[in-house]
Amino acid sequence: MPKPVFNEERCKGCELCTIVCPKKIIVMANHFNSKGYRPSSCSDESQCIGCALCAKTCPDVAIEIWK
Amino acid sequence: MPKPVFNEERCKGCELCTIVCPKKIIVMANHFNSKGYRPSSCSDESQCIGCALCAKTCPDVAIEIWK
Amino acid sequence: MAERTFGRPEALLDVPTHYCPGCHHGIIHRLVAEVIDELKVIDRTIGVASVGCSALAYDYFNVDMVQAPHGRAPAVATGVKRVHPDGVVFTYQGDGDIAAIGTAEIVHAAARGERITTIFVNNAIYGMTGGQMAPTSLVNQVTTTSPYGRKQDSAGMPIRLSEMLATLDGAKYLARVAVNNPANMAKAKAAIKKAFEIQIAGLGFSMVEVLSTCPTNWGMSAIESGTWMEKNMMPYYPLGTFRSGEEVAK
Amino acid sequence: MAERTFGRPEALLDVPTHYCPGCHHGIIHRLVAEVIDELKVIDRTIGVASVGCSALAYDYFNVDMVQAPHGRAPAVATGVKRVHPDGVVFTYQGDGDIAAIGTAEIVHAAARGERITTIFVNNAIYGMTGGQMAPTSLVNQVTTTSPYGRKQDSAGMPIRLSEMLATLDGAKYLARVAVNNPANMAKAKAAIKKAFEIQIAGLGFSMVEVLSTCPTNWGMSAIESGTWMEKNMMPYYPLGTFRSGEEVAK
Amino acid sequence: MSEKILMKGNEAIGEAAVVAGCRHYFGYPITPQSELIEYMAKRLPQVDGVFLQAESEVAAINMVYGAASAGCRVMTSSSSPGISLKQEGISYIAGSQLPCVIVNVQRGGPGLGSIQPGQADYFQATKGGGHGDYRNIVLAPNSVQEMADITIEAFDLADKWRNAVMILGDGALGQMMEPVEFKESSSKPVEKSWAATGRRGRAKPNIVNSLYLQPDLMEKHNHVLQEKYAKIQAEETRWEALNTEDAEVIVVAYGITSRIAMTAINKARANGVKVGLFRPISLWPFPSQPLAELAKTAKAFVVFEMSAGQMVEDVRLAVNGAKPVSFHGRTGGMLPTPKELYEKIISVANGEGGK
Amino acid sequence: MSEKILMKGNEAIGEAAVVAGCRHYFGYPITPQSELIEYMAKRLPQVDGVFLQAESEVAAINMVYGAASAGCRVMTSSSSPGISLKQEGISYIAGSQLPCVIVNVQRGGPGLGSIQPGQADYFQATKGGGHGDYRNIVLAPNSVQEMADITIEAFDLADKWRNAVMILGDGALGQMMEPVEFKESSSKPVEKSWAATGRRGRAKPNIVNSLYLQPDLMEKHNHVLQEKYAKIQAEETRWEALNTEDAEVIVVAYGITSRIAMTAINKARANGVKVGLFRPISLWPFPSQPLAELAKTAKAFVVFEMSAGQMVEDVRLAVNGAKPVSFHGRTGGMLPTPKELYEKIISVANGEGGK
Amino acid sequence: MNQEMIFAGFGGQGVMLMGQILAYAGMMEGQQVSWFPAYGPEMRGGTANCSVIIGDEAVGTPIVTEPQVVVAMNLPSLDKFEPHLAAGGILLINSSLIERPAKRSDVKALLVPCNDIAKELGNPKVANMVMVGAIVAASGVVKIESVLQVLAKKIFKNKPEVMQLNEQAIRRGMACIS
Amino acid sequence: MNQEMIFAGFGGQGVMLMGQILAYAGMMEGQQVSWFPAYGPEMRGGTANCSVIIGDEAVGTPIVTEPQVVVAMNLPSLDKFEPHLAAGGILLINSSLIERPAKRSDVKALLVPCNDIAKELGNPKVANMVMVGAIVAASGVVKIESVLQVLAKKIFKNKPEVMQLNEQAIRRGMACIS
Ligand SMILES: Cc1ncc(C[n+]2csc(CCOP(=O)(O)OP(=O)(O)O)c2C)c(N)n1
Ligand SMILES: Cc1ncc(C[n+]2csc(CCOP(=O)(O)OP(=O)(O)O)c2C)c(N)n1
Ligand code: SF4
Ligand code: SF4
Ligand code: SF4
Ligand code: SF4
Ligand code: SF4
Ligand code: SF4
Ligand SMILES: [Mg+2]
Ligand SMILES: [Mg+2]
Repeated sequence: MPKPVFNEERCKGCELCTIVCPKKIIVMANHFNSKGYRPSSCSDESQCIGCALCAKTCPDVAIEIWK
Repeated sequence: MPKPVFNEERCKGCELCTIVCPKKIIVMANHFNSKGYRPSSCSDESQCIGCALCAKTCPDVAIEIWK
Repeated sequence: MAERTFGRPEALLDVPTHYCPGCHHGIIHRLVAEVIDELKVIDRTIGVASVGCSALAYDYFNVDMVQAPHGRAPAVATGVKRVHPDGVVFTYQGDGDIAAIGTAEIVHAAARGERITTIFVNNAIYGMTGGQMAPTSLVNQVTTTSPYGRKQDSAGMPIRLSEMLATLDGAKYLARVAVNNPANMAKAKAAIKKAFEIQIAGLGFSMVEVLSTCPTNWGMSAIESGTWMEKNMMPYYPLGTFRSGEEVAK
Repeated sequence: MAERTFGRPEALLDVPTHYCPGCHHGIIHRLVAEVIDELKVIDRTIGVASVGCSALAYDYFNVDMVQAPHGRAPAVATGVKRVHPDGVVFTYQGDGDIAAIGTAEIVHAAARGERITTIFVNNAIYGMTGGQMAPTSLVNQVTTTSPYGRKQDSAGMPIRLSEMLATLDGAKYLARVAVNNPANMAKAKAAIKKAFEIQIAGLGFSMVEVLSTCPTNWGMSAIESGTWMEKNMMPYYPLGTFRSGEEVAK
Repeated sequence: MSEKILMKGNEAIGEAAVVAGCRHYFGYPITPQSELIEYMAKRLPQVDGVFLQAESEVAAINMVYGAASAGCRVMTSSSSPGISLKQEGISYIAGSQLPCVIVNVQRGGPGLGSIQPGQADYFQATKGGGHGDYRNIVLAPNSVQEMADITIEAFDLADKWRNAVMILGDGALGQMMEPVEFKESSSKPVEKSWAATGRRGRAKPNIVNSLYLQPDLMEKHNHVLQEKYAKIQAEETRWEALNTEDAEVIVVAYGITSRIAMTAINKARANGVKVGLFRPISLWPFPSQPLAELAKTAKAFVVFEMSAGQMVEDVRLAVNGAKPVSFHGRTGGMLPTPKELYEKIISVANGEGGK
Repeated sequence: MSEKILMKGNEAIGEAAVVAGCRHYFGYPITPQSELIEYMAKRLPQVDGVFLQAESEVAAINMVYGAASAGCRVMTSSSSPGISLKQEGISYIAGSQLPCVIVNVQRGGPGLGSIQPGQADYFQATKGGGHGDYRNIVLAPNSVQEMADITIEAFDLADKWRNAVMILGDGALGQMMEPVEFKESSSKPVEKSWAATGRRGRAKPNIVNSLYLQPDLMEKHNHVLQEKYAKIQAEETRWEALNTEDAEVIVVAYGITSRIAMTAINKARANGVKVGLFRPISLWPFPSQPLAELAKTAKAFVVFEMSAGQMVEDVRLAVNGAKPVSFHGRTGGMLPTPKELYEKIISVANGEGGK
Repeated sequence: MNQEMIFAGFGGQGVMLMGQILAYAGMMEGQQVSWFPAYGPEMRGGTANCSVIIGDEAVGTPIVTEPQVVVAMNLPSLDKFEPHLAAGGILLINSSLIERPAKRSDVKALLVPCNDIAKELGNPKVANMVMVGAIVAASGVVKIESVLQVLAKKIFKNKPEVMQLNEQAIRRGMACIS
Repeated sequence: MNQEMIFAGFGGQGVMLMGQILAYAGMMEGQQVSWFPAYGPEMRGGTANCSVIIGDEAVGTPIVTEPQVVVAMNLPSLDKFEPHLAAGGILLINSSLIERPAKRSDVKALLVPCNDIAKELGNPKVANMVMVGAIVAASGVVKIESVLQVLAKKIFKNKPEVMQLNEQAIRRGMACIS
């Protein structure tokens, strides 16, 4: 089962990953990281198809894809 | 009657005027001007047709055409 | 067992960057690093950082780096390359850096057919210094030094650098790409790879112009920036290949 | 009564020049001066001399002149023109001046569509400093800094500046001419006149590239130089118009 | 117009230039002077002026060269690395005796350095970073108000002497906001009979030039310049002396550093130390004479700079061995604190830290 | 190799660079240094070196920056206006601590000036024409032989200190021919572990950089530089003193001027005047200490320069008021004649022309 | 005596403007004032901050290193500037975004829920004005009338509705300081 | 004592080489020598000239202002340098191209028809070598053997025919000086 792994401390909350996910399962978390950004997160890992579009889009390499 | 008038002191002896004259009447003089150049001169003014090609070619504006 | 199918390339150090949220500089960095990985040249690559938001690129790439004065990266890279002809030398420059102050240096590196690769990040603005007009800023674009919009009458039309360099014989590969969506990213990476390959083959100068965003100084969100780029930059800066490297073969 | 049918134009001072025997600089000066006379703009023309053999052009033209640092004539002319928009401002630059050190300045003056006219004298060499290679020197041309001939591999192909500038929208008139025979001289003069007219009409940047000789540093007589130019320069630097000013009309 | 407004130093220079009748600005962005170019971009079109962002600092200074040749009041601005790029142009401006105003909002160097405030371009500004024997008039304000006042004066001096005037600020002065008042000014552009305007009926062409192939003529030209510089030295030296009459220790500092020094001096005075401030306002011509006078009464000098020690050489030259001159500097964009300056003053007052 | 040959000073520098193992040269033509670039164009291909004519002096110094970053011995050369254009690059080279050799064959200035010999770039070379606190080692030969010897030494010093070394010549030294001998030299390129060569198995990337956004780090970096400069001052000061032991008048002159001075001094000695020559060879570090020593025995100093007075400031700083220091200069490309220098010496010996 | 203050927060939180408003108000009261921003790349990603000095003495260095007042609009700002606050100084914390309490016990820490109040007022943008009110109330460095005058004459000239909202925010901020 | 000389003429006349040959010869004799050209635009159009100093003293300024020997290969050079010649000095005039006699009476003027002799020898290019011979004969500054050695070893190495012609020219020049 593929899944995105978020490095929350690296995330800058730009939301770019949210729009490329074909499954629309990336959403912004409600908390802040230590830099003050709201990091992104996956709302439903089970739906992930491992396409890595989110990871490839992230300017901060804050997402890895694992399977 | 047209004729070329040479400003010998301005002439630098480059010979460019000699090759454009359709009448081939421009030749280099045998003496030197004060800068040490052999100035050009007209060998036969009577043949001049006043085309001014010599004058237009002279980089030093050392030739005037009069009629 | 869990396996990582996508992650950070080796040529990109695992450190946070100073780039603003959503800025494409980060994506472009990653693509360059992936190409270095794939070509297995991490050990002989020397990068030249310029002056602009990417001035600190030397902190991010896992290769030897030289920080160059504003606009002079192609000259610095020339110096590096002439000492290490077997090195893989790239410059990473913004549009202000390359198309304003560095015009002479990029033109002559291209004209000489210098065996370097230039990554030219065109975000139509001076990012680092706070959003002034670049030679690439669009007509009517409002910036801090074109507060009434860029006026063609006084500032001229934006320079299309790739098209201009395409008139030079030494420029063997020239392409304009974007990283605003996954499809374009794939093309961008292919172009960057091709550019490096042209260099490694010793054919001459290669450059990839990457249309990029500056959410901070454009005054928009990262997502809006992508849209603005598509709507405003792409029509004036068409994506494409201006010299394909094929001319070289003959 | 005797009447002068051809003589020195008013815009050219009656003083000896320092140019070498047969050097085309003198002819080009006269053509520019004739155009200034014919357009009746002697009173509002401001010339900008560059650094090169024509550095002393300020001693020859009968108009206000500014001597500019090497390569910077277009920037200096920009300063002048922006103060006197009704002035007729021209730069007179050699190939080393304009296509080497001054690359950025000419590109940006053209890109801005600066309302100035550039007379670009291309003699494929640095004349003033004693015959070093210029960006315009031909492949295999022997000069004092290419003693074994210009090598494409290291120095690249000569830059065709007019063609390069033709990619810029602000460049409204671009032509390459020669003064190696009376017919070409006539065309050259027409081109220079057109270039000035484009400026006066406020349409944008105009430039005339004049192929020229350097008998001294080419190491030939003036007559041989003409032949060398025809045989070697003209094939690589085709005469013609690269932007005609017509694009402007629409 | 004469209401007080809160403005950045960079902006105050811009507005003051407009007040002085400057309608031409050519520049290139660089931190920490960008507010100035941005101010001009906004302001000049409002007064039918010409704002042009050049392709580089080299182009900018040459546009200034052209515009000054053409007879107008013109300004450019930059910060340290950009000013280095202008050195050839500045030398040409000196050679052709062109009036113009050049602003350097200094940052930390060398190289790309830091963008924080610095004072390490003193040598470059005052001794000539370009080639040849020449001098710029160099003025160093220490408040936003003075940035405005000095800018207006700079245009007048430039025209009066046909000379470049450099305003040497720094990132702190450029970025800080203080109240500033723009009073009515009589400063305005003057007729320049030598300018390249097009002949416009004039019999002889005007030529703006710095080339003299004959070395004897070149030397003659240099004598003209040197005589001018001597006159400027005699007439245009500016400084401020505070509490120096009875001072045993004289602090010498300019620009932002002089203000930090003043805080330290006040504290030292409060503690009974007889210390005063000598603040050069014109860095060139340097106020050597008044400093030499003070060397007769003071016991010691201490120079504070945001550099590794540059102006201190001019102070030593002025004092000429008569009294010890010591130095304390910060570099790289660090501002000294009043505390460290206070301590240095105390140690000098106690006769420590001689030369 | 060790036969005497007749060579131009410009060419001697070129050959010496080759002897020192320099295989990379980047430059741009300018009178009166063109023979040097031309020599390199001819010579370097013969030894598999890289000669590249840059598009400008700005590009040339940045190619040097790149090549030095990459770890090789590299040289560039120019003359006054071209050196002005290199100032930003030189400041970067200082900031990044890159070893390289920069030759300035000075001409008359300011501006386009004249192409005849000059010494008016002394301030620029020694105080820093670029921005920030930095120092180049500046060496001033006074003969063609010394141009060769100093060039070799320059490469060694550059590598030893990771610092730019500027050879400050002038048109006369560059153009004149004198006998010169190239002895075997042990000078050769050294390993540079810090250079950007590609990692080539190294674990960590090497970075060549002068940017420190944090001012405290920038200041720390400046301290490193200043400590280095202090060491260079202690170890690398060079000068020559001729007939100074018993001298009442000390002539201070460098480069070509020192030779003209020597002719004048010989004549004065012949006429019974106790005069000697102090010739700084390293202009930075300036030989202040030995001059200060001489100030104890000599009665007066006189400085000769082909400038309006630049090195004289360093002499005054060294003498520090102990004895009068007077000055005589020629500018714009004029060389002083032995006659006028003799007359000046006599007038100083007679106690005239004080300060 | 001069009051030395630091205002710090995120880029978009309007901390620069807060400082300018106070400085302007001081100026209108005839006080000596200065405002100095942290500028350049410092601003990017990290905290934005400015130094403000207001008082009756000529201002020396405009950069405040030992502030008597620190305003922290977000956590990184609190982390960065709390240690520099002078003993006995005032520490204003935007408690809407900062959850941790002050670490120092030798200072007067005051909590102001700026964003919450702004939300209540219907416009999240006025969070900084809430804090302005709090600063004035807590420090007394300028009079509230001066602040309102600055807003009315300089910032929201010709925008009376906006002015009204901002005044509300300020007064709510003042009310937080008892 | 050092001999200070100026060689002047037209660009193409080889005056620079003349000076270098003498300097080289001096060097081979172990003398102190220097050669200094007038350079740059000066050369263009006008006269080309160089200063040569040969003798037993270290050379100070390489630029000669009061020459003891002046060689004028054409009229403008004579006009320019005759006035500077030291009293009692030697003035060598290329009488093939210069028609006027010397104006100075306090110097030793010697006429050498360089171009005519060169023409006689069948190669106009060796006019300068004729003058070299004359200089050596007139000034004795170097030995003729040294000059020939320089030519053979440095200038015309591997070109014995050319060498022979040049030697002829030199000897003809010497013969002009009685
Ligand atoms: C000589 C010099 N001039 C100006 C600057 C200031 N400066 C730094 S970055 C920059 C522009 C950067 O814009 P760009 O190249 O487009 O890069 P971006 O930040 O947009 O990625 C400028 C003008 C400088 N550092 N050096
Ligand atoms: C900054 C600077 N660099 C170099 C020079 C030396 N220089 C003078 S003219 C010239 C080249 C001139 O060549 P070109 O422009 O082709 O003109 P030409 O003499 O051939 O007409 C150079 C390099 C200079 N004066 N200033
Ligand atoms: S890998 Fe693909 S599907 Fe999974 S979260 Fe990322 S974008 Fe969505
Ligand atoms: S793209 Fe990266 S930085 Fe942006 S929100 Fe997604 S994970 Fe965060
Ligand atoms: S005018 Fe024509 S015909 Fe007459 S001399 Fe000149 S070229 Fe010949
Ligand atoms: S073209 Fe002019 S300079 Fe040349 S030979 Fe004829 S007249 Fe003389
Ligand atoms: S300022 Fe613009 S270009 Fe620079 S990092 Fe931020 S978004 Fe990117
Ligand atoms: S050197 Fe060449 S370009 Fe210059 S004047 Fe002589 S011939 Fe003309
Ligand atoms: Mg950009
Ligand atoms: Mg040329």
